[in-house]
Amino acid sequence: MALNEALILAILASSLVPGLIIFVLAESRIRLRTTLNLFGAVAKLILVGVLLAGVSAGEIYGFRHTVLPGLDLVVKADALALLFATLSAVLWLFTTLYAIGYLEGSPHRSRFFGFFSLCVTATMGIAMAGNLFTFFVFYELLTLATYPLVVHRGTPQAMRGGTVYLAYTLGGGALLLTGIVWLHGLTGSVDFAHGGYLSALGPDYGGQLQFVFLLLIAGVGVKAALVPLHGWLPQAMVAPAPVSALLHAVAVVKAGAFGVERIVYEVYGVEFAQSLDLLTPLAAVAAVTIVWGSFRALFQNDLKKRLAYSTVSQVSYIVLGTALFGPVGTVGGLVHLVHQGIMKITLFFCAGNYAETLGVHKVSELDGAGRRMPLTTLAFSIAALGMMGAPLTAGAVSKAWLLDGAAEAGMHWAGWVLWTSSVLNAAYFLPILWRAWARPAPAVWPEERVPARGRIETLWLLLLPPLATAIMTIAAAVFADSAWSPLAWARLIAAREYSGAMP
Amino acid sequence: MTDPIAWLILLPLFWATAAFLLGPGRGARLAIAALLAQCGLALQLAADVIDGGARTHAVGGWGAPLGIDLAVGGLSALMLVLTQAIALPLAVYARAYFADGAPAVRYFWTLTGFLLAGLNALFLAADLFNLYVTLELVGLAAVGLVAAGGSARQVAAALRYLFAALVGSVMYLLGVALIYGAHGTVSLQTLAPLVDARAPAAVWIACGLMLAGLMLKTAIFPFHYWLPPAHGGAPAPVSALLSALVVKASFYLILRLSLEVFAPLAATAATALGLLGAAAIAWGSWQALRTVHIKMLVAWSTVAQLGYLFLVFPLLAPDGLALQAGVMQAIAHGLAKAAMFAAVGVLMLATGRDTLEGLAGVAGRMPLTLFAFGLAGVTLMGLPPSGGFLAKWLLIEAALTHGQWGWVAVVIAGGLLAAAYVFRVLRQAFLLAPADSPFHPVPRSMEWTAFVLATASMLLGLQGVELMSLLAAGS
Amino acid sequence: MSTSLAFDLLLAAALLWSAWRTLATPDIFRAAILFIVFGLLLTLAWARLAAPDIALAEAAIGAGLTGALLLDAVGALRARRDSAL
Amino acid sequence: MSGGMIFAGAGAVLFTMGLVGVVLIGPLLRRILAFNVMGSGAFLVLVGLAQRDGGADPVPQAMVLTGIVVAVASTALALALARRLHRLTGRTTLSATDDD
Amino acid sequence: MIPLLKRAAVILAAASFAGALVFAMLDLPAPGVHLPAAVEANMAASGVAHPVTAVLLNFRGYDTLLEVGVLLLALLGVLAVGARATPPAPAPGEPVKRMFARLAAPLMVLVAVYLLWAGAIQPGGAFQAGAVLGAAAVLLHLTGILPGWGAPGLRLRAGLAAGFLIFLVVAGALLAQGAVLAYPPAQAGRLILLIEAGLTVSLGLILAGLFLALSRDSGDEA
Repeated sequence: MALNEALILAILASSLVPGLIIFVLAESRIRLRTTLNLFGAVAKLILVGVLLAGVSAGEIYGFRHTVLPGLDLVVKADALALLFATLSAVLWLFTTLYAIGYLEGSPHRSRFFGFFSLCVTATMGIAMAGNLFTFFVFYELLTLATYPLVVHRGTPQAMRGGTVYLAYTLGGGALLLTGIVWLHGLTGSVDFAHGGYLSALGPDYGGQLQFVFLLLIAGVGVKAALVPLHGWLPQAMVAPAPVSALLHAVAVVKAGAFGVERIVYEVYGVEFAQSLDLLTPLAAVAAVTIVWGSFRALFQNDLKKRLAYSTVSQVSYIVLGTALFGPVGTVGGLVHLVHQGIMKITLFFCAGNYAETLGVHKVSELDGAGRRMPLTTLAFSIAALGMMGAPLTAGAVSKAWLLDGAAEAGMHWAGWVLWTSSVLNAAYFLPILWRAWARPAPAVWPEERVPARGRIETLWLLLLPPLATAIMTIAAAVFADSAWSPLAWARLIAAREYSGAMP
Repeated sequence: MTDPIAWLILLPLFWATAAFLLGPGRGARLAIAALLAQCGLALQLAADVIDGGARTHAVGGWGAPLGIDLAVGGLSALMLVLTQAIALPLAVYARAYFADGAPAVRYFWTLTGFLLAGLNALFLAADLFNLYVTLELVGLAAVGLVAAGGSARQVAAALRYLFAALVGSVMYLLGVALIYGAHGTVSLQTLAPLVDARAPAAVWIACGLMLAGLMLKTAIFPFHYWLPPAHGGAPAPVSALLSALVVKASFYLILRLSLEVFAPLAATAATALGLLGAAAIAWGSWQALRTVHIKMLVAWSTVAQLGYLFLVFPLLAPDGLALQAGVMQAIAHGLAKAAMFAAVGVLMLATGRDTLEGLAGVAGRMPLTLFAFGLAGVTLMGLPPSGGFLAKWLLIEAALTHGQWGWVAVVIAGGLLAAAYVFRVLRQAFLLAPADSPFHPVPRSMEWTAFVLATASMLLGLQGVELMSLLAAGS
Repeated sequence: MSTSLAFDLLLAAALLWSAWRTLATPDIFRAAILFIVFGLLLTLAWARLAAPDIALAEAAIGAGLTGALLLDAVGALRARRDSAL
Repeated sequence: MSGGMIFAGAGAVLFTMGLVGVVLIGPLLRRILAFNVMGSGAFLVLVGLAQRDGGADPVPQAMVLTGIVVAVASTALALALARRLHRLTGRTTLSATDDD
Repeated sequence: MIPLLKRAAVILAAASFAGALVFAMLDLPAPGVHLPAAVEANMAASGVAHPVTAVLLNFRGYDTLLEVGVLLLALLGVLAVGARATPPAPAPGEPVKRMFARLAAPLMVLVAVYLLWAGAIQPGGAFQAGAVLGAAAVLLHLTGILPGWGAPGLRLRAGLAAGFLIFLVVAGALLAQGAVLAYPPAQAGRLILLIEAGLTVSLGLILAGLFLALSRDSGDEA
């Protein structure tokens, strides 16, 4: 096996193998389990780094295995794949650290970390899938690997959430499968290609292709939580905080959004999609989702639920960017894929910290949390401001590109949607910040579990990850113009999709 | 001398007889050793078929139509490999399962030997009357295995099963009688060129009788009534053998006869068979969603999954997609169902209960077995990367290629229904266990055999090319 | 119509009649007896079909052994039911 | 019409009678009888139809010999099961549904 | 009156099915393949002089091998359903009947030997001979001379399996010469006689066993 094949498989193996070993570990082997987890996460990060360097130097990484005559499993690392893979690898490391701290002493940790690793393996597979078939394989694997995480606590509420989650995602998977098989029947097994590969079919197939597009987008739209397919997301909030972080920032919803990008850019091709009149309806759906999600978030008292609706809204920024015809909108969508992940994971880490340390689950209980947990609340504030699009945060960068993209595509209404969303974002985030920083703390917290130790407000394993991702939220904006920023990478991809015409 | 075709039949007969001579309950080690050899023989045969194409073995040296031929092609070689590959782990499993000397074990090994000999002989047969004898061999061995438990429920289930099997056989036999009357031969090879669409009415009736008889034995809706009590009531290793292999054997016959001999007639019934398949999926899944007994759930799932096999018929076409789908489904379901019954057997022994409710908390106590159940479930749901997924993929592709939209909807809906009943079990297992629930340790070998079978059904999805090239060889 | 054909027709009719009675007779003991009669008629039929091998086997196995098995079963089921009463 | 054809025709009717009996009759012993009638019918068709032109055909005759032995084997097994069921439950029929 | 309607419908359906079957059979042309001729042509090489025996043990001997398996299997099923460890004592029969049985049984054995020997050249053979042997055993049982069966001991098991095993060994041994059950014409007659002899004993035992293993619970349960 060539080195380049081995490398790309090693990326998958770096989480799969530790995961499988962890499954069979006894519950008490804490140290070995932790070592395996961290080893996998670090190894994956290093491997992704090697690939990044290689890809930007023009190296090609790919692996192909034929499962049926004319049906290939293809894993490859192109620029778009690496954008998502890097995000996942980095955030996985932090989430693992966080989860180790968060689940300290709770039961069934072998099972948890086993599925956790499978989940990341599936996400990596989605990122690096080289064709729709492979994408689907990992997409469904992700569904299966996340279910045990959602129901991890085993309470009736968790079970209900898990059932709703399955009903939505498996249903979506069925639609996606139909669409993929249909395309396979039309074109045979074709790999993702810059500029898409369906335009070769010609306009005779227009009607069919429009319908298939609907199937495909509905399929991935479930995970991307496009309205009206978003119902599972707030229900899945019953999962432990690291899982929510994973679901919202790294794996599930991202997989959906990423699927939209792959389908629009590398299956249909953005220009061909535009010629089939597919992009405007997609943008409309995204716009509705953005506004609806933000609007619903306003009325949630449960902190995690508020964040969940916020996710519904923010992920559709990515979809909206994809649907804005023109390189600028594309850059906006791509870069928000990364930025939203960093910001949202910070918010969930912090929400988890409040719950784990103080027993605070509701917005109304957050009064004075900033004094008791200043670092956590600082991280939360940075991420929340980022979500609103405040200057010097990652959110501002994506929002700027999206607004320009809307103007470039001639969809000025999309700009208004984004502004509306920002206002709503402010309306549901600012009261939280106000309560946390400005209101006096109550005499007792609902259920204080972790006492403050000197200046450290909670376990350092719980504190470090949100701080790191909060710093990244700022760094992504401050160093946006450097060669290694997400923005630079997104521009590289966009340049390839639009045959070199880059702003 | 070492023709694997002949030994695949003689060897199990030998060890079945030897086990009988050894006495009640004995013969486990002998069976496992012989099954290892049979696995080798089946693989060698498959390799021969890939290299040299289909071939025959003229028993008695006479050759058809006077004598009886045994024939092996890609399809039969696949079924033979599958049979041995499932039987071997199940034998290991059964050895541990029956370690306590339950009454069901007394004739288990002998009956299993005859069952496997019958299955191998059936897959290799190329003669309508010889097929009748092998069908009887398989049927009586299976009934004996179900009845061996001896409880009232098991005896009633066995009787129900026996009547279905016997009536099916006699219907099939009358078909053979009419064919012999019409053409003067029962050799498939001699018959194939003689049957065409202008066949006399008697041949049509014969075809219908044989089809109906075999459908009764396959337990396709609405002939499924005997299956759930028989498969749901038997000891776990027996259920696994029956669900994984025995019902497949009569399906294999329907498929083979409609491909090789009665192709000009089979097309007329194709849509009806597909509709029955769809009904089986719906009804089997619905019952699996309702039952409170975990083993009945798995048995009803077999009823549903058999439906998929019959969706193949309306889509059979020269492109071979549907045939590939059917074979893939048969193999994947065989492995997965064997794994599932094995896993359920372990769970029932461990918890001492046979209801879904009794499963609360096993996720924490028996993760390996539950994982095996889950993997097998993934195959049944048709999710990637399992063999069941490839089967579903091929079926949908075949349906779309022929513009037969309805079947796509059936396949998709069937997968979702399967997910619904599989997750009924899984979610129960994730619930918190009541603190006082009893728990009996179970031999690890049983957990591992279930896991190995489930993993095989999963990895099958990555080896489709090899399977399909074997299927294509010699056909 | 030759005498042999007439005999065949008569024999066939007798076969059908005995089979019908076997299935329709309310008393199970009589049904078993009728089944043995059916088997003996069948033996004749096999002889008429120039199949003496089958005729021998039918007489010994079909009518004889099966009949004995059936009668024994009828007896067993009756005895048990009577003793239960 | 030949003797073979007459018995083949009788066999067809016997098969049908037996089939209806197996499907519709409740008591197990009688169903077993019906099954035997059904099988005998199939045997008659096999030999009768093959010999409809008069000459004896040893091939179907040998098949029927095989078939008769299989039939007695099945009958014995069915009787054993029916008697066992009766001993365990006192029932002489299968209940309509016993997926209990 | 729904039952009446149902009955009428069943009768109508059955009558039309049987009618269709009969008409279809009347409508058949002569078959294209004529096996009796092939049997006739190969009789010389078959090792026996009686066509049915030739088909049964040579041309289609493989079917017969499997069929003996089926028979053994049925006995296994019967035993599995409820064999007891110890056989019940035989119920004493009436003296006259016993006398009759004692006289008849040896005669029947003689008949069986004759049938076996005759099978090579005229009607008869292992099945008929075995059936007669079985009938003799049943007779002895019914008159209280032969006890019913419990779980069979080693010697009985060997007897039950012997015929099948001989058949199987011959089949396997002949595989060395090319194909299963391909008798060399010179030894065909002897081999077939060997198989038939073994089958007669085992078939007799099995057929008797089907009855004796079943009937044992008639007495003790009554």
